[in-house]
Amino acid sequence: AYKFWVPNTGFDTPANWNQNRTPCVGGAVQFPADKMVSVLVQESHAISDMLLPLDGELALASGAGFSAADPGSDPDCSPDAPALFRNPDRFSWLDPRLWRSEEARGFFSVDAERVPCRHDDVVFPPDGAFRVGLGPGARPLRVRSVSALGQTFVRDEDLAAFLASRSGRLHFHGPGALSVGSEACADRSGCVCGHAEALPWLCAALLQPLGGRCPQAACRDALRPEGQCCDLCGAIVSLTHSAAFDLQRYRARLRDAFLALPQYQELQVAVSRVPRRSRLRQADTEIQVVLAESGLETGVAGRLARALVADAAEHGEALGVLSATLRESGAPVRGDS
Amino acid sequence: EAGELEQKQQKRSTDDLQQPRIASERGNLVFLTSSAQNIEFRTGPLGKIKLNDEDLSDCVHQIQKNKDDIIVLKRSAVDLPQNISNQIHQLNSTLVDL
Amino acid sequence: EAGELEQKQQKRSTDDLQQPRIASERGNLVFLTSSAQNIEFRTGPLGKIKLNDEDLSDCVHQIQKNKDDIIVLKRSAVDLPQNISNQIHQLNSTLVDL
Amino acid sequence: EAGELEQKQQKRSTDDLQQPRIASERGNLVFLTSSAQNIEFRTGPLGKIKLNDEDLSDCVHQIQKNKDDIIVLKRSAVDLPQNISNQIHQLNSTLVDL
Repeated sequence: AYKFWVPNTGFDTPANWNQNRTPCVGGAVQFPADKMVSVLVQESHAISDMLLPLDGELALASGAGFSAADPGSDPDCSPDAPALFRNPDRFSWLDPRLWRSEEARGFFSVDAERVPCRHDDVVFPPDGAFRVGLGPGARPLRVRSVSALGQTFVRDEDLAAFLASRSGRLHFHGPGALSVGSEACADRSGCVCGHAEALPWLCAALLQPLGGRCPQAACRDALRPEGQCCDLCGAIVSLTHSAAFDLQRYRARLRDAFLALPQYQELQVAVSRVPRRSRLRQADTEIQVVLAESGLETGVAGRLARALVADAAEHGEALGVLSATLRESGAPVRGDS
Repeated sequence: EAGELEQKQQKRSTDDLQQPRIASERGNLVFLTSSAQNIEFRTGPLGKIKLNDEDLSDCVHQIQKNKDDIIVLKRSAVDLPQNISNQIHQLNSTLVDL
Repeated sequence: EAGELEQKQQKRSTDDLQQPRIASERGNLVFLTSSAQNIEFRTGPLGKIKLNDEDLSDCVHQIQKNKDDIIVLKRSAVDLPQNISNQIHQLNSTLVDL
Repeated sequence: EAGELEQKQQKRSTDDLQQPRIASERGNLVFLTSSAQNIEFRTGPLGKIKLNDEDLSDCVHQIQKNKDDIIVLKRSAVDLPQNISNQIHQLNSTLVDL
């Protein structure tokens, strides 16, 4: 599957500036001196002063540019408070919030699978305005391919040469190692993402803005799906399966036969092959169906979960499902308790 | 619509490889264009482009002026010997006639 | 709001016409001055300005050297004929005296 | 406070090596590097550096050509008088022999 890197290093992106707005007319601009970065400029800016990084670049899209404006041309623009370009090193590969995948309506991925999995193809913004931290380097990041700056890397030596180049260093940093060349997932039953070991780092990145703590779930006996950082409310159906199980077909069945029904419109569903929780055998896996309740109404996820268990009992052989078990979270907790 | 956006971005990226850059390389300021793209300095009648203390248009003007001066010098380097050799020839003739 | 944006851009570009600017035009990097404002490039005392592989100060130095050489050549182009014409004149006088 | 930290970090590294700067000085657009850092203009193999309508590489070529022409002119400015002075010397000898 494709995973797309979201954050950019655009000059014209307000979130890249310390005041959440792009530099004003006649304003001063400052890039961090010691942070390498490639910044895309798409508009024309009149500035009074700009400090560039010691190593970095401004790429000018057609029609973009800079002109001279003395301070004070805009009364709302104080020359004493330069617009500071935010630290471009703040985005980590391991942060699930920074990736986007093409999810069908009603589906989501558990946190671990939001970050590119071993079999995924990774796509960086083709305009080249991005910068990625490759993590602490505890273990190499493995994916199938990486597309960046008009090239798609499928061989480790090509990727290594790119990462070592000036362009590579402008776009990737940190002690972490990145490796490509894994096989695409060839198993119709799906493939395990492979982030079990990295999950603590993923969750640390995800929860960093929350001070590292999960928000309180809105229900009693909240559930913690495999690969999810925090507890959630709803239900989890675990399926053991035979070789006949087809993950894509099962997703389609969920979408067409269940999620399309009006009573389930509020639910968000994640379906993937995960390491089995019981861990009786090391290589054991199961299909995890997470039914997350987003709205205030509770019990909907439980109803769908029971419907899925019944469906598995009735059509198990056709579906390749051997057994189905379900867990459900408890009653809602009031916000003030 | 996400697909459309991506396509648009894709399209831009092909152009992007052609984008000129202001780069900083260990504190050196580098202006870069790729392949067939130019770097151009265009001044209005009163605007100047100055590189350290040199006015770029003065430089270009001086190159042209030097070239013109050399043309004149070359011509005189041909004309002068011709003229002198004429005079010497005449002196020789006069001498022979004596 | 599209109209507003346009107006804003329009407004900015009128201001911009008075300002020197660096712009990207179809991949070309253009340094522009219109009115009486300059674009200046300044290095520290040990820094160089390089245009592709040419060192600007070398170019400027050679332009100046060419200019100086031309002045010397011009002077000799005046002095030499004067000197020669003096000698020829004297020869002529001697001849007439014979 | 994140902004403050950022500023502080920026300040510290500015002491070590100065960041290249794009500044506006009374409406002039100024590109600056510090101490020993260079400013460079680099095009791709097919790109040109143009100064108004002049191609920089033509200019550099013309500077070299001017230099070469000056060398030739200088040589002829030595050879020619030598040649003439020989001829005049001979004329003088002839005259004395009369």
